[in-house]
Amino acid sequence: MSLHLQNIDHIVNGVPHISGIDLALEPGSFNVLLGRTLAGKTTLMRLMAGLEPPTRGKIIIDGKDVTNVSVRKRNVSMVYQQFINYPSLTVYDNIASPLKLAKHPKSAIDKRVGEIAEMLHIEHLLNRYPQELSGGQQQRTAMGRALIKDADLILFDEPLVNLDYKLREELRDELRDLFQARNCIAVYATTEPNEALALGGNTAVLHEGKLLQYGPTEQVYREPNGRFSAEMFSEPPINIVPGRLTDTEITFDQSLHFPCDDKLKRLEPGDYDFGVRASHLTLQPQRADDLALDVHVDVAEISGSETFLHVHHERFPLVLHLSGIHQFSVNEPLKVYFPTHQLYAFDKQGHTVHIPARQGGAAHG
Amino acid sequence: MAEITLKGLAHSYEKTPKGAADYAIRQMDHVWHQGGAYALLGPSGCGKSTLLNIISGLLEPSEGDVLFDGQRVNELPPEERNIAQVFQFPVIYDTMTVFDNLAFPLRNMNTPEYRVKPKVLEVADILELTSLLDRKAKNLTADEKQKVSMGRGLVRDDVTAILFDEPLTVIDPQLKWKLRRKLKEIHERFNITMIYVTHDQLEASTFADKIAVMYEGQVVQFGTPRELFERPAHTFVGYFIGSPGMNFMAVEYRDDQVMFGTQPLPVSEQMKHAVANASSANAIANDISYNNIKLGIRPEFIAIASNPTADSVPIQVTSVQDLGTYSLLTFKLNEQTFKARLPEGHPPVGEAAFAHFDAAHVALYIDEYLVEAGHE
Amino acid sequence: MNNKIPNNRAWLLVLPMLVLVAFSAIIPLMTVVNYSVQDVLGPNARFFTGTEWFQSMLNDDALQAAFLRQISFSLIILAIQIPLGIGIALIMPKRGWQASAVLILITLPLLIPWNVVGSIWQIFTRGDIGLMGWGLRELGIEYNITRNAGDAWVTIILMDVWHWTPLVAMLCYSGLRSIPEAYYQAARIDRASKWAVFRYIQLPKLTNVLVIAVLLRFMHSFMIYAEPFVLTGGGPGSATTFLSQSLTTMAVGQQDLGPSAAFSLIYFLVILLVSWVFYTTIMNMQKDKPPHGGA
Amino acid sequence: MSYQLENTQRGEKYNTIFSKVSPAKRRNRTARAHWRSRFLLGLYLALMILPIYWLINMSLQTNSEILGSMTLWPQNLTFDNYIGIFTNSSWYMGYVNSMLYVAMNMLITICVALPAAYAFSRYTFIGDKHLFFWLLTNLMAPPAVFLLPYFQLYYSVGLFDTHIAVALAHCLFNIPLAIWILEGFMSSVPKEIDETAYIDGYSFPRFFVKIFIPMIRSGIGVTLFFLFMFSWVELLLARTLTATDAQPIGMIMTRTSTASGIDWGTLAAAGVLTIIPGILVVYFVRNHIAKGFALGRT
Repeated sequence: MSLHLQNIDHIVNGVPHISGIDLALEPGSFNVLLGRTLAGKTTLMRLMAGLEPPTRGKIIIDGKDVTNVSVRKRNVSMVYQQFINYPSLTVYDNIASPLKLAKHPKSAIDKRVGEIAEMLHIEHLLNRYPQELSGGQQQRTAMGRALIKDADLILFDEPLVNLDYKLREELRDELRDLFQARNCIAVYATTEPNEALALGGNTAVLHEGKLLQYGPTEQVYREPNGRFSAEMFSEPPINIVPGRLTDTEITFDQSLHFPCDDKLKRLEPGDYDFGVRASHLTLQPQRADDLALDVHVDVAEISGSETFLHVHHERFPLVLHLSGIHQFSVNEPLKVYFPTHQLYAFDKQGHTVHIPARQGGAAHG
Repeated sequence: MAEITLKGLAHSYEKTPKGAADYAIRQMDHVWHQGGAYALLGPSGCGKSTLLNIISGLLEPSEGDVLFDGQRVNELPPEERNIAQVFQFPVIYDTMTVFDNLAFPLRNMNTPEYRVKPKVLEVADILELTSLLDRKAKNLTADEKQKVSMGRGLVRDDVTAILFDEPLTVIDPQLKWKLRRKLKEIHERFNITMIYVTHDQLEASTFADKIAVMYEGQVVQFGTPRELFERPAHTFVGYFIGSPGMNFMAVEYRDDQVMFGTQPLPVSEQMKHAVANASSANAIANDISYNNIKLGIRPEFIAIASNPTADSVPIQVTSVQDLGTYSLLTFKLNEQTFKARLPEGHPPVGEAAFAHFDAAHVALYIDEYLVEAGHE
Repeated sequence: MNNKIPNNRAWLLVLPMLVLVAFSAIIPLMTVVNYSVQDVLGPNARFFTGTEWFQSMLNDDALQAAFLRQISFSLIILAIQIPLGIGIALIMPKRGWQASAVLILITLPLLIPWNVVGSIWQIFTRGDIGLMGWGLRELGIEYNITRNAGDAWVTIILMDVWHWTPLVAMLCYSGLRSIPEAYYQAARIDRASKWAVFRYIQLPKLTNVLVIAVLLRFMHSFMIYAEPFVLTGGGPGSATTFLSQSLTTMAVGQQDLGPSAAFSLIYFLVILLVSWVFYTTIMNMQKDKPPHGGA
Repeated sequence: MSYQLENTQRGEKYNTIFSKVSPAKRRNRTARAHWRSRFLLGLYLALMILPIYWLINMSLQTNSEILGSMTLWPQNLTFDNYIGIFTNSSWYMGYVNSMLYVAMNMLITICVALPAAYAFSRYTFIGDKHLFFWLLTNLMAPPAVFLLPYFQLYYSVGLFDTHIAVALAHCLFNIPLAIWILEGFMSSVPKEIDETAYIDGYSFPRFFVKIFIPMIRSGIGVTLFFLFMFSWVELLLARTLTATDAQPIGMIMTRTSTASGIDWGTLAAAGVLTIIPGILVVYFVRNHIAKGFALGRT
């Protein structure tokens, strides 16, 4: 099936939660809704599910207008960020409930529940009650209930956010595999850019109820159409430095000058916001045209094998994403190298006007 | 000043524990040095909160001793231990102002007001709470509340250790790094032992100089973030630290080769000897062909190439995920799934490729614990 | 999080309730309003009287006295029951079979029919057959609730404290149980005294239940009827005649429909007004005053 | 690789309980405080029980013993007072009447309050806030105000002196109370459960009965407790709306006082018997009551 949201507005008590969203999801696609808390992800999913009708606009499924069709008559599933299960039913009955309500024969239900439970590694827990399970197991149960019926549309509203990161990693991997074999539209809301990248598929970037960009995940990541999109879709956030472009050079903070590369020269001279990804800033110069900056360390966040180094220059803060483990003390002086050839440029309206060339890339053979 | 020593410590919530499974904390010895920044890292239920409560005195261990500077404090209640604790959910006194909250511990010790005020102002300044001092604590945001509860520990001159129990759980993701910075700054400024409990590797490695990784009631490794990454002392550490975790291969010594199933593995001579020794030692000790010998390699140390190189093994690539700053490659070797991390800009690889394991980073695990094979 | 969904069909769910409550509240209330502005002399003889009944009720000395008695009574029992209830809640065991046992015992007075409560205390305080009356006499204390108004008052207050303190205690007890353990732990680490724990942790967390307790106790004490009626019959004289009894006497005993209807409405409005003022005051107090000066 | 990532160890949930053993000093201090509070509680309970004990004491004595010398416990234990009540239909019918209208009231109230409370906890609709406020004002209506109108109303519709009349009259305060309590409990159930059920294909009635009601069991228990309490103890309305056939026990008790004096023994025995249903009700909800008394509003 295909799902088309046509010019959706949703206003609650005079406050717009969703404004003017137009989005078409293709059959069999996996879609990520990326945005910060309160960006409108949950609201949008509720509209897609039919839990609420939009204030304005139409929802078209397979060419049919279903805007006012109740959730019970749409074939959807949803997994929430809280672990939502029926506490009075066992795990088996929880998972089986959609099929039981659809009056499937007992033997077929047994078989299906067995398959799903095995897929989610909870086959040994079928006789337990949800509150006796750990968080991860509870969420697996909820997923089982969502997956057991062949829903046309499956919605995941930050399903992993309340789990430990290692479980998150495992479940995320499993999820990707689960959907490869299915022919339904999956929509997955998250606040984490890395989760979007790990899940692949398409990504829609939401900000303050508006759709900023929609496209294949990698493309949205590499070619954000605006400053917000770029900030939203990078973790740590892309560094933005305001600067002035003249015919020959770029000036930051009225004191840092460097010549700009040929591509940037094509832009009109003027004020721009320049973006550079955290992973492109380095502690050693990579190229001759790298700009050396004197900074002080705020904090080095270390995650397993990576370091996110927060530093501040006299006028602007920067974040570096370094591989490997590096420890620094607070306020330690440091020199970082700013890659002048890997700059994004955004005009003052926030639109992308320049995207740096990509260096190679690994593709699946 | 406090050096905290745990001696032969064990704890069970059962009155008469029957087996190892009844213990929340199994027999352990450990020393936290004065002024260190430590983290207790582990999945939920590993016993880390229990351990923290034993150190703070909210819980009395069923076996062993807790020593503060060599003094046994097992029975001392928290109020007599010169420690402060910051809880997962901010605990503040709703009806008081921020100032009164910070002054509360001092006033409870009958500190004269003329000494309370400068101390509170000093701590408020460090925590950037000065502008909020007149506000009712109830209406603060979560991160401000958490700073207030930290401040209540810092105002006391007698506090020698601050314990943190997952303090950033309720903090907005965008604000977390600022609070982490504040924590680091405070640690560098005050000479206070800090112990930070968390299940998140990022929190632990960012905060701590040394991390104790707990698994099933035991500290399986105590080391710097770098050590945890480069030389995991236990397979659990390898798995738990790093995203994704370490790849493990159950190997055996056969025909003068280290075999992973049917695949001979190119390893260093030392490693080969170590595996050979372990195989025979195990076989003798257990009288059966029982083996629990594993080689571990981090995804970061696997190089992938389209053509065979020296010491590479043929693999089947199943997928490549572009994660922006790097790509994650999943491959199959001997029917087992492996992960490898490719740097940004890595040339594309086909379905049939070759993997090279960096010999310096292949680690040997016997019965889940690291055994040094002796690198040159 | 807790955003409710606009749905006017929810009226269907409310409808059965509405029909019933309308039957038992609106129709009778309309009758009362109807009577309050009429003088009913016979089945077919009614006269519109306007606010006459209201004026005469407001100026009635006996009613004014009853009103003052009522207010004093409510204030006294609140002043005793609220602190006492908090105190009992604080010393109730938190877990185990003891907790259940204490709980069952303590709720007992709440489940005794109100007239039986009156009977129990009537028996208990009689000089000839009651333990308390007899005991006081043996101790040489002059005590007679049928003759001495002071004795009657003390006894009625004692009875009400006995009867209703459990409600306050139970409300506070469940309020206390919902305080997370971390608060107590933090207080220990901060070396807070028991008093400080009470003042800064327990009491603030009890605010909500205390508001409910005060409202409930005020309302019920203001409507008190059966207990004093059985115990003292409103005497000696009219020393313990409260508003409900005055009203019942007027309406049922004397069949003064108009005046009693006017009285009813005033009575009802007073309770509503006091409850509303109390509630809004508390809610306003809970709001933080804006930071002065902005530091 | 399967590591035990989430160990739902039994110990974890107890980890906040303080240690039981303490150093001598603290043990003494806390032990003293402990015994002091136990003593005070014991004292309160003893004083509280005393009037009830006295009632029981009297119910087990003959009138001559009661009126004779002061005895702290029955010298000649007798059950005649109870036997008298149980063998006289005009007496025990009072209990039956009271229980009947209380049961009817509980049933009616819970049936209409459950859907209404659900509506208030889940939806906004035109006039919802006003309606809720108006409901609460009914809690504040003195029953005395409604005496006469009720009498006339039920008389005119031919319900006077029936159980249902009393049951309906008690709805005046019980329905608002039930809705208020239930709304608190229902609001603590995440609305995502409801949505999941609709997504799964539950119809509203089926979801309500199969899923939702089991989830707020303790809330319903507490509500029923309160409904019982306020209906069982009320006398003013019950007395006014009945004459003979549905007369409550409280009214029948007044018979003990006759021209020849008061039958103290029977009065006491009847009083004791009115306490027993209450004890049974508390016993059944004892595990929920501590949590539920705050009415979901702490």
